[in-house]
Amino acid sequence: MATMIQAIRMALHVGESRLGVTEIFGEDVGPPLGGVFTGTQGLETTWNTPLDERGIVGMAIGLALAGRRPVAEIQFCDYAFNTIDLLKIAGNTYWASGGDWNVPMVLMTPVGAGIRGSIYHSHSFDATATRLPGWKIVMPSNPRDAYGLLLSAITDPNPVMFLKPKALLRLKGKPGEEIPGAPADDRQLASMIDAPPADKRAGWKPTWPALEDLFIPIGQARIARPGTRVSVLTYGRSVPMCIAAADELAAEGIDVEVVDLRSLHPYDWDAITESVRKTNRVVCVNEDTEITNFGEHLIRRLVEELFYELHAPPRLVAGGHLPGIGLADNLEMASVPHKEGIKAVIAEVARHEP
Amino acid sequence: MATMIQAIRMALHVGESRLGVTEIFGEDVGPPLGGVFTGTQGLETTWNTPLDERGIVGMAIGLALAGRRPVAEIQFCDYAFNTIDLLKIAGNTYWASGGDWNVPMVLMTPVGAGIRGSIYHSHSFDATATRLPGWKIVMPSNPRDAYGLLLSAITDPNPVMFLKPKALLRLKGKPGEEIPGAPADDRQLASMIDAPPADKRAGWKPTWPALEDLFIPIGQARIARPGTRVSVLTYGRSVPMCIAAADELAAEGIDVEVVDLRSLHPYDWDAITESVRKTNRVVCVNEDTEITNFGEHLIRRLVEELFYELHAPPRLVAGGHLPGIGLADNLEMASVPHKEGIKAVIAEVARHEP
Amino acid sequence: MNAAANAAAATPRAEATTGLPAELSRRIYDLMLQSRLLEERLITMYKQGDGFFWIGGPGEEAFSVPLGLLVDKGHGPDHDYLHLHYRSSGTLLAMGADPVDSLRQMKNTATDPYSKGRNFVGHFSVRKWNVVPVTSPIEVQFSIAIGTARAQRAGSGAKGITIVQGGDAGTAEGDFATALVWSSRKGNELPLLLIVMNNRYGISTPYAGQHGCDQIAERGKAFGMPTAIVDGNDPVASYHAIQQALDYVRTERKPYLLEAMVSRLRGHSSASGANLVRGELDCVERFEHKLEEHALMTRAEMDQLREQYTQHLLDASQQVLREPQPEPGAVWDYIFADEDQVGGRS
Amino acid sequence: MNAAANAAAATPRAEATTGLPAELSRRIYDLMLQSRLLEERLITMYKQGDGFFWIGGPGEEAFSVPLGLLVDKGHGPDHDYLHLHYRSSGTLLAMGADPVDSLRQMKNTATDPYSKGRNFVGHFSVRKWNVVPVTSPIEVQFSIAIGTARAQRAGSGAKGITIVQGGDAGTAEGDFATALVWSSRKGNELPLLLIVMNNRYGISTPYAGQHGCDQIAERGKAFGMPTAIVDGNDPVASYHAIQQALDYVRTERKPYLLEAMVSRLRGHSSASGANLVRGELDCVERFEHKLEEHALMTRAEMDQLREQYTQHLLDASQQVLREPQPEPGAVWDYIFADEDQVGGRS
Ligand SMILES: Cc1ncc(C[n+]2csc(CCOP(=O)(O)OP(=O)(O)O)c2C)c(N)n1
Ligand SMILES: Cc1ncc(C[n+]2csc(CCOP(=O)(O)OP(=O)(O)O)c2C)c(N)n1
Ligand SMILES: [Mg+2]
Ligand SMILES: [Mg+2]
Repeated sequence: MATMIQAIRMALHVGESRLGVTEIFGEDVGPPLGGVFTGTQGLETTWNTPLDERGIVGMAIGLALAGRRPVAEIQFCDYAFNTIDLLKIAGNTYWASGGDWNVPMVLMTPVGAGIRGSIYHSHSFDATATRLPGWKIVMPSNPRDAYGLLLSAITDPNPVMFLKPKALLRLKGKPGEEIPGAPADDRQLASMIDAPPADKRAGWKPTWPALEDLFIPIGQARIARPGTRVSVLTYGRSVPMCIAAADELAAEGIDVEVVDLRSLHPYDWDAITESVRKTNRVVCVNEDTEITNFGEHLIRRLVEELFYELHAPPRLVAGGHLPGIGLADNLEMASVPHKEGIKAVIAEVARHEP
Repeated sequence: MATMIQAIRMALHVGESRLGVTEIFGEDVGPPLGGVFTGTQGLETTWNTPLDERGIVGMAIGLALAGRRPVAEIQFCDYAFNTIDLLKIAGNTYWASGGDWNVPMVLMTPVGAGIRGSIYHSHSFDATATRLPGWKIVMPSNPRDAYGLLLSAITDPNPVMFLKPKALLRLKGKPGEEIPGAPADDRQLASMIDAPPADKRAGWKPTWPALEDLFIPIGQARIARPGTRVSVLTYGRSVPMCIAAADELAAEGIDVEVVDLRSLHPYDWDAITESVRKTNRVVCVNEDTEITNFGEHLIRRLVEELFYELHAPPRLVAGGHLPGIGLADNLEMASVPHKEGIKAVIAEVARHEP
Repeated sequence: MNAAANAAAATPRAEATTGLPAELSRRIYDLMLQSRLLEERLITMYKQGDGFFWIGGPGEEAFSVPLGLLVDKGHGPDHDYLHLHYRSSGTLLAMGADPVDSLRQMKNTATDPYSKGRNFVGHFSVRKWNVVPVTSPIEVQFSIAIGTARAQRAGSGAKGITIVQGGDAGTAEGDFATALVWSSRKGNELPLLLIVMNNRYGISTPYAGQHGCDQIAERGKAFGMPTAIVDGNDPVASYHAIQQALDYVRTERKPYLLEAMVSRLRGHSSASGANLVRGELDCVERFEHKLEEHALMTRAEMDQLREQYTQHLLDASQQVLREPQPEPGAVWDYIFADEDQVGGRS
Repeated sequence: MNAAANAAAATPRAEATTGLPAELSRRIYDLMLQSRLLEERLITMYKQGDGFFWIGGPGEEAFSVPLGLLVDKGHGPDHDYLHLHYRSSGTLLAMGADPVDSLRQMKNTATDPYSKGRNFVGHFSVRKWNVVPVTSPIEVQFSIAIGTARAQRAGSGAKGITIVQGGDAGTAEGDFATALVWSSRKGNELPLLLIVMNNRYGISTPYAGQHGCDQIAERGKAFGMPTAIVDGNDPVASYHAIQQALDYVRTERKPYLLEAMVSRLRGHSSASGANLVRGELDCVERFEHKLEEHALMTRAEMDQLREQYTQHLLDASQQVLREPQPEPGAVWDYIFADEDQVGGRS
C-alpha cells in the first residue's frame, strides 16, 4: 500500500498531467532531490527556488493571478512565519478586490512533531492557518485522504493550504486507504515511482500507474472510528493516536468515536454536531500550542450551541504553551499529545458523572 | 486629564530619563513627526528607522541582547505579519539557550478598528500575540493603565508587547485614571508636552511634569465595573463599550461585572475565576477574528474548570472571520463588536434560564 | 481630449523641441491635468468629509501618464501585468479608467468598481487590464510581481511583461531584494520592469540617512540588470526612459530597474494635511510652460480644459454622493471564489 | 596544543613561506584538526544512533578557526558579538570551547551548556563570549546582528564590533538585504562584518541558476561597503582577509562584506547521509601538506595529534552517553527570565 508521501507525489502527477497544475516549486523541490521528504520526485513541472520563503509565496500568488495553477512548498512550516502577511494577501485578494481577482494556488508544508526535529522542525501550523480568512485548510491523516484532498485542493479556485503531517508521511496506508489505480504491492509501487539513490538517479524516470480521480470534498469530515460514548475531534498526526487510544479503551468498554476533520476550514460542522449530539461528550485533540488553539474554537462553538447536550466538560488535549519543542525524547514527549495522555482524558470524559 | 497617547509619551519619557530605556525607534517615530499618533514627540532617544519591519524587530532583539533597553514600534500591527518568525525568536531565545540569553525589549504597536482605517489599519493582534510563547502581552483600556503597564513593560526582563488600542489613543482619562504627577488640566498638559504644528516645531522642547512611578503589575486584571449577574471578560478598545453596555443594562436591572484583563499573557486567572464563580455567567469580548480567538481560550479553560458553575452557555463576541475590515461605515460596523451587539448578548446570557 | 484635439495641428518644429509629436504632447498634458484635477477633487472631498482618507499621486503625473500610455493593455500573459502603488492614478487614467470610479472609491460606495467600498482611494484593481489589486502594505507587490513575470518568462510564449512600482523608502523592505534576486537568476531571468518612484520621503522620514546608496538604481547593478534614473517631473524624458526600459524587457525578457525622481506636492496623505508643499517642483505647471513656449497649446486652451474637467469632476462627485453605500451584509461577499462558505457559518 | 608545541621551533623561512608565524600556523592546524575530528565524532555518534541529527562545519575549518582566533572575545559591547551559523564549530573551538560540550548537544543531554538538550548540535550559545544563540531559521541572524552592531556604533564608545555569518543560498532571504541596508545608512553606519560562507549549495540546490551575481560580495558594492572574496580553504589567506576586514570595521565603525569560498565535505547534513563528498577540496589535508612541505610539522607529529584527539573524543563521547537526559518537566524551565509564569498555569 502507498505511503502518504507517495500518495502526495501521485496526486501531484495527476495534477500536472491532467488537472492543469503548471508548476510545482519550493526549496529543493526539483531535481536532484525532489523534496526533503521525496514528495516531488520524478515530476515534470518541479523547480528549485531561491532560499526565500517570501519569494516562494509571492511567486505562487503572482502565478495564480496570471492564470497559472501553482503548487508551492514551504520546506517546513516552521519557516513560513515570515510570510504571514503574504498569506493574508493570498486570502484577502478576492475579497479586497470585490471579487475581481481570485488566487487559485496550493501551498503545501510539512507540519508537526514526531521526528525529533527539535525547535525548528516540529512546529504545528493549524492554529495559525485557521486564522487566515479566505484560505481553505486541509490536513490528511492517511494516504488516501492525502491523495483525494490534494486533487480537490489543486482544482479549487481559492488558496488552499495542504498541511502534511510530517510523522505520517512514510507510513503505509491501511486497508480501505487505497489510492485508486495504484498497485497494491509496495515493492511494485516503489519500483515504479520512488527515485533510486542519488548516485543512480541521473536519467531516471518514474513509471506512473494509471491513477484514477478521487476528489475528497474540502469541508467534509470522516468518521475514522465510529463510537457512541465520546466524540474525539481531531486531524492529521493525532488521528492514528486517537484511534489507537480508542481501540485500547474499547477493551475497557469505552466506545469512542473518532472524527477526522480532514478540512480545518471550512470545517464540517454538521458531522461534528451529529457526532456530539450522539455521544454528548467531546474531546478535541491537536498538537498545536494550547493558548488560542483551533480546538478551542470548536469547543467554544459547541458550548454556545450544544451546551445542554454536553454531559461532561469538553476537553482539549493539545501542545503545551511552550516556546519550542525540545530535541530530547523526554522534552518532545512532554510537549505534544501522546496516546497515553489522550487515552486518559478520553476515559475521564467518558466516565464523568454529570 | 491626559489622553492615552499623552500617557504613553509620558511613560516613555520616564523610561528614557530614569528607567534605563536606551532607544525608542520605528518608522516616523523620531523627529520631525514623533509618531503617526504623536506618541513619541519630544523624547530624547527616538530615531527613525528604514521602512523595514523585519529590521525593526531584529534591531530590537539585537539591542536587547547587547544589554540595551530598546522600545520599538511597528507603525500599525497590520504591518507586523511579516515578522512573526522574529517575534517567535524574541520569545524563544531565553528558552532555546537554556536561560543563557534573555531579551528585554518592548514592542509597541497600534491595534484594532474604530477609525475607518480600512483593510490595513484595522487589524487586531491579540489572538496572534497570545500565540507567541515567551512574550508578555499587555493592552490598556485607559490612560492610567497605559502609563502603568508601559512602565512595567519597560522594566521587565522579557520581551513585552504593548498593544495600543488605536481608537482610544486620543480619549481623555476619566476620574480615577490620573497619571501620578501629571497636571489635571488638559490645556496645561498639552501646552507642556504636545508638539506645536509642524511649521512651528523647530527647536521646540517639551516641559515634562514631575511624573511619579506607577507600576501596574503584568498579569493583574482590573475590575472595571463591579457587578453580580454576568462577568464580561475583555480588554483594550472593547472595555469602554462593555462598560457602556453594562451601564445601560443596569437600567434594565442587569448588574454586569466588567473585567479588564489588561494583561493577555500571563493573564489573571484568579481574578477571572473569582468573577465567574460569583456571577456564574460569562461573555468574552474582543475585536479579533472569531476563529481561533483568545477569548475562545478563556472559554475553553472556563468550561474545563468551572463547567458546573456556569448557569448559561458562555458566549464570545468577536470580529467576524473576514479577510479584512471594509472602509465603509456599514462594513466596519458589521465586522467588529459594538455596544448594541455586546449589550444584546450580555442580556441574553443574563436572562438565560438554566 | 476633444478640447486638446481642437488645438492647432502639430508642427515639426514643436516636435523637435518637446521631443515628442505635438499630438502626443497634448495628449499627455491632457491626462496629466485630468489626473491632477482628480486628485484635487479627492482632496476636497476628504476635506469636506466625503471620504475617510486620501492618498494619491500629485507630483507623479509626468511619469505615471506616459507609463499608462506605453503599457500593453489587456488581459492575460500576452499583455502587461501592472503591480502599482497608491499614487498611480495617472497611469490608470492614461489607460482609460473613468475618474468617477476613483471618486466612488473615495466615498466608499457600493458602486466602487475597485473594491466595493472596502479599500482606500488609489487602491485600483482592474482585472480586464491586468491591473492587480494595489495593496496597502508597502513593497509586497515586489514579491508578488515575480509570479506574473514568471508566467511570461522567455520560452513561455507570452508576449506581455510585468511592471512593478513602489516608493523609495519601501525599497528597504526585503521584498525589494526578493524581486532583484528572483528576477535576475542566471538562466532564469524574468521579464520584469522594476520602477522606484523616488520622492525622497517615506511619510516624514527623508531619504538622507536611511540609505547607503545615493540612488536606489545602484542596487540593480550587482544583479547585472540595466538601470536608469529619470527626471520623473519631465513627461518627455519619462516617456523615452519608460519606452527604452519596456523595449529592453520585452525583447530581452530580463529585468530592468528604473528610478524616477518625482515630487510629493500634497505631502504624504490626508494624515499630514494634504496641503500644498512649498519647494516641490510641479510637473503640470512646468509642462504647461513648455507647451506654451512651443506654441503647442495656448494658455486659454489650457484654462478651458482645466475648467471643463474641474466642472465635470465637481458634478461627478455630487453624483457619487447620491450613490448607495455597501450593505452591512456585504462583508460576507467574495470570501471564496466558489461559494461564500465560511467556517463557523458553513 | 602540547604535541604541536613540541614541534621544531619556528623558522623565519617557514614564516616567509606559510605567510604566518610558525607557531601560529601550528596552532591553526591543531584547531582545524580538532574541529574536523570533532565533526567526525559527531557524525559517528549520529550513525550509531547517539543523536537524532547532525549538521556542522567539515570544510569550513580553514576560515572558521582563524576567525575564532581573531575575534575580541569577551562579554558586552566592548567585545565582539558573534551571530554564527550551524557550521561554526571551528570558531568556537578556536575561542576555547570544550569539544565535549558539542558531544553533549549532539546527545541532547541535560548537561548540554548550549541548549540543555533542546536544540540540534552546532547551535551554540555562549553569553560570556558574546556568542548569541545560533538559530535554525536561515539568515535571521542578519536582521538581529544590526542590533548588537548598533549598540557598538561610532559614538557609543563601545570597542567591540559585530560579526554575522551565514551561507550563500541564505543570502536570497530579505534578511541579508536588511543587514546591508541598515548597516550602511549614510551617517548611521554600523560596525558590522558580514560574512558569507559560499559552499555553492543550499542543501541540494547549486548556486548556479539561483543568483544574478557571480559572487555574493558584489551585493555590498551598491551600499558603498568594502567587499572581499577569499579562498576559505586556505587558513593563511583567510587569516589575513579576516584581519583586514576586522581592522576596517573596528577603526571605521562601518560595514564590510567578506565572502569565503569553502567546501562542504560531508554534504548538507545527516539528512543527506553525511558521507564524504567526492571532488571537494579538503582544507585540513591541504594544510597538512603545506606544513610538511615547509617543515613546520612532520607527518608523524600530525598523525600523533590526530590519534590523540580521536582517542580523547571517543572517550568523551562514551562519557557523554552516561550523562543524564533532561527531565520531562524541564520543558517549563526558562520561559520567562523573571519567573516561569505561564499563561494557563499562572
Ligand atoms: C509594510 C508597511 N509598513 C508601513 C506602512 C505605513 N506606510 C504607509 S506609506 C509609508 C511610506 C512609504 O514611503 P515610500 O515607499 O517612499 O512611498 P511614498 O509614500 O513616498 O510614495 C509608510 C511607512 C505600510 N503601509 N506598509
Ligand atoms: C528560513 C529557512 N528556510 C529553510 C530552511 C531549511 N534549510 C536548512 S539549511 C538550508 C540551506 C542553506 O544553504 P546556505 O545558506 O547556502 O547554507 P549552507 O547550509 O550551504 O552552509 C535550508 C534550505 C531553514 N533552516 N530556514
Ligand atoms: Mg517616498
Ligand atoms: Mg551553501
